[in-house]
Amino acid sequence: MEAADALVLKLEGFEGPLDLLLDLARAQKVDLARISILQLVEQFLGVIEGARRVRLELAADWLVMAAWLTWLKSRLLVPQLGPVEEAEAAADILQARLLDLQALRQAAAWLGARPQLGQEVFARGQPEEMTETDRSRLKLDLPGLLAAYLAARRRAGARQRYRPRPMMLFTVQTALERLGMLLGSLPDWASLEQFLPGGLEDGLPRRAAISATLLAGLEMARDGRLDLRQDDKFGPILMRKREAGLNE
Amino acid sequence: MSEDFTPAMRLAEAVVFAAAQPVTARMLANLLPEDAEAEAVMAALARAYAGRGVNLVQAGGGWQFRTAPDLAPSLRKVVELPRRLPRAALEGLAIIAYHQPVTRAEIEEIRGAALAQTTLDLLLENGLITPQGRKETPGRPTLWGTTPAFLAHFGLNHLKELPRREDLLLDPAGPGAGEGGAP
Amino acid sequence: MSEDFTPAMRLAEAVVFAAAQPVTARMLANLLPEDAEAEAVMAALARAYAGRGVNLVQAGGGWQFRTAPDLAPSLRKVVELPRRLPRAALEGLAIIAYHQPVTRAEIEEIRGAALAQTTLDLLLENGLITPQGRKETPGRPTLWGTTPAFLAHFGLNHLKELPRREDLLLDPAGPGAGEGGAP
Repeated sequence: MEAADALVLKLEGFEGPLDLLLDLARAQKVDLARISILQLVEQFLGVIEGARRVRLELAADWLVMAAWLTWLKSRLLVPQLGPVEEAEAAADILQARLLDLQALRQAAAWLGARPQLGQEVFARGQPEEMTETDRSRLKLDLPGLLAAYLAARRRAGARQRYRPRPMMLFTVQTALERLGMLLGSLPDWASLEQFLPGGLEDGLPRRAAISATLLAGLEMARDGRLDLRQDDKFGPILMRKREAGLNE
Repeated sequence: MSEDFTPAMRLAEAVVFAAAQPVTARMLANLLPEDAEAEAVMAALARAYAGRGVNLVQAGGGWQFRTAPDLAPSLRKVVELPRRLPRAALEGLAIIAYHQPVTRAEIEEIRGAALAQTTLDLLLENGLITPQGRKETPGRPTLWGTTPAFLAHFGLNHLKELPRREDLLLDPAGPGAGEGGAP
Repeated sequence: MSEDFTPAMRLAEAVVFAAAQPVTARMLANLLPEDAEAEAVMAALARAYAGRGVNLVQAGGGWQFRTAPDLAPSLRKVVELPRRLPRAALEGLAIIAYHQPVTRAEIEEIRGAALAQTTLDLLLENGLITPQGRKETPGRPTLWGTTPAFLAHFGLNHLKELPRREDLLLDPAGPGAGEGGAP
C-alpha cells in the first residue's frame, strides 16, 4: 500500500504521460536511442494500473496514452495480429518524441543554469533617463485649421435646419371641450357651424374644424350626451343637448 | 586594473550599482565583511571612479553612481513631441482667423457651440490670438484677432494667404448660412 | 587609474551605465567621436571592468553593465528579487526559443502536456516572448517567439548562442539532466 501511495504522489509530479515515460526511460540508465520500448511500455502500464487502483479518476490524456501503449505492446508482442512495420513505426515515433522531450529538458536546464538577469546578475538599479521630451511646441498645420473651420461652420449650419411652421389646426380634443361647454347654452337644435370657434381661416383650417367638431359630436352622441340630426343629404348637421331621462 | 580592487570594494561596487535607492552607510556596514571599514572602502571606490565617465557620489542620503556631469550634453537626447490643439481650440482659432476682429459671442454663434474660457486661455497662452480692442455694443465685449505667431505657426506671411472662405464653403453666405454647410 | 581612460571610453562608459537597456553598436557609433572605433573602445572598457564587482557584458544585442555572478548571494540580501521562472515556464520558453515561431498547440505537443495560461502569462509579463503573427492554418493560431529581453535575461547576445540540439542530447546524464530540471 505504501508503494502504491508513493506511486500516486509521484504521478502528480509529472506534467503528463510523456513526462512519466521519459522518467521511466531514464531509469533504465541506457541511451534513449537504444532503450527497449516494450520494457518501457510495460513499466508505464504498470504504473498507471497501480495508480488507478488508488485513484480511479486519472486524467484522460494519461488513459489515452495508456490505451495507445497497450495497442503498441500487443503489436510488438504478437506481430501476427497486424503488420509489424506499423508497430515499429509507432515505436520509432514514441522514441523520437521522448528524444525531443529529453532535448527540451536539457535546453530548459541549460537556460535555468545560466546567470539570469535579476536573479544572479543585476543591471543598474537606477538607470539615468537622458531623454528629454520637449512638449513646448504645438503641432499645427493649415489643413487641420481649415478642417476645423469647416467642421465648426457645418455644425452651426446643421443647427439651423429648416423647420416648417407647425399648423395650428382645431383638434378633436379641443372640439370635445368646446362642444361640452357650449351645448347647454343653446336652447334647441343648433347647426354644427354654430359651434365652430371664431376667426377661422377658410380652406384647410375651417374644414379641419368642421370635421373635428363632427367627430366630437359623434363621440358625445355615442356617450349619450347629445343628439345629432341631419334632415337632408348634405343638409346642415344639427345638434342639441340630450335631456336628462329622455330616451331615444 | 582589477588587482587594486579588494573583495569588499567589489561587493560595495556591485551593491551600489544594482540598488534602486542610494545605499546608506548602515546598509553597507551590514553587507561588508566585519573587518572592512565601510568608509575606507567607499573612499577607495570613489577614488577609483574619479575622473571616469561614471562617478561615485554621496547624494540622497547614501552612495550612488552618477554619470559625470561634464558628459551630460553628449548623453542628452531631446525628443520633440509637439502637442496637438484640442478640437474646440482649433475651431475657435480658425473662426478668429477668418472673422477677426470677432467677439466671443460671435465665435460661439458661428461655431454653433459654446467656447470655453479654458479654450480661449489656451489660445492666448500659446500666443496665437490677442485682444484687438472692444466692440462698441452694449457690454463692450473684447474683439479677438490672430497674432504674427499664428502666421508663423502655419507658415503664412499674411492672413491673405489663407484660402478664401468662398473657396472653402459651398454656400458663401455669412454666419447662419443654413443648409449651405450642412452635410 | 583614470589616466588609462580615453575620452571615448569615458563617454561609452557613461552611456552604457546610464541606459536601462543594452546599448547597441549603432547607438554607440552615433555617440562616439568618428575616429574612435566603437569595438576597440568597448573591448578596452570590458578589460578595465574585468574581475570587478560590475562587469561589461554583451547581451540582448548590445552592451550592458551587470554585477558579477559570484556576488549574487550577497546582493540578494539587498536587491529585491522577482520570482524565479518555474520549470514549466522554462520548458515552454525553451521550446519557443528553439522552435520559433511556434503555436501554443505545437508547444503542448512537444511537451506532451498542456501549457497553462498562467505560464504563458508569466512569460509575457516578463517580456520574454511576443506574438509573431498568426499561422495560416484553420483558426489562425498565434505564433510565439522570443524577444531581445529574453536574450538579455539569459545573458545571450544571439539566438545562435543557444546550444545545438545535438549537443544537448550528447550527454543525457550530464549536468542539468535528471534531477536538475525536476520539481
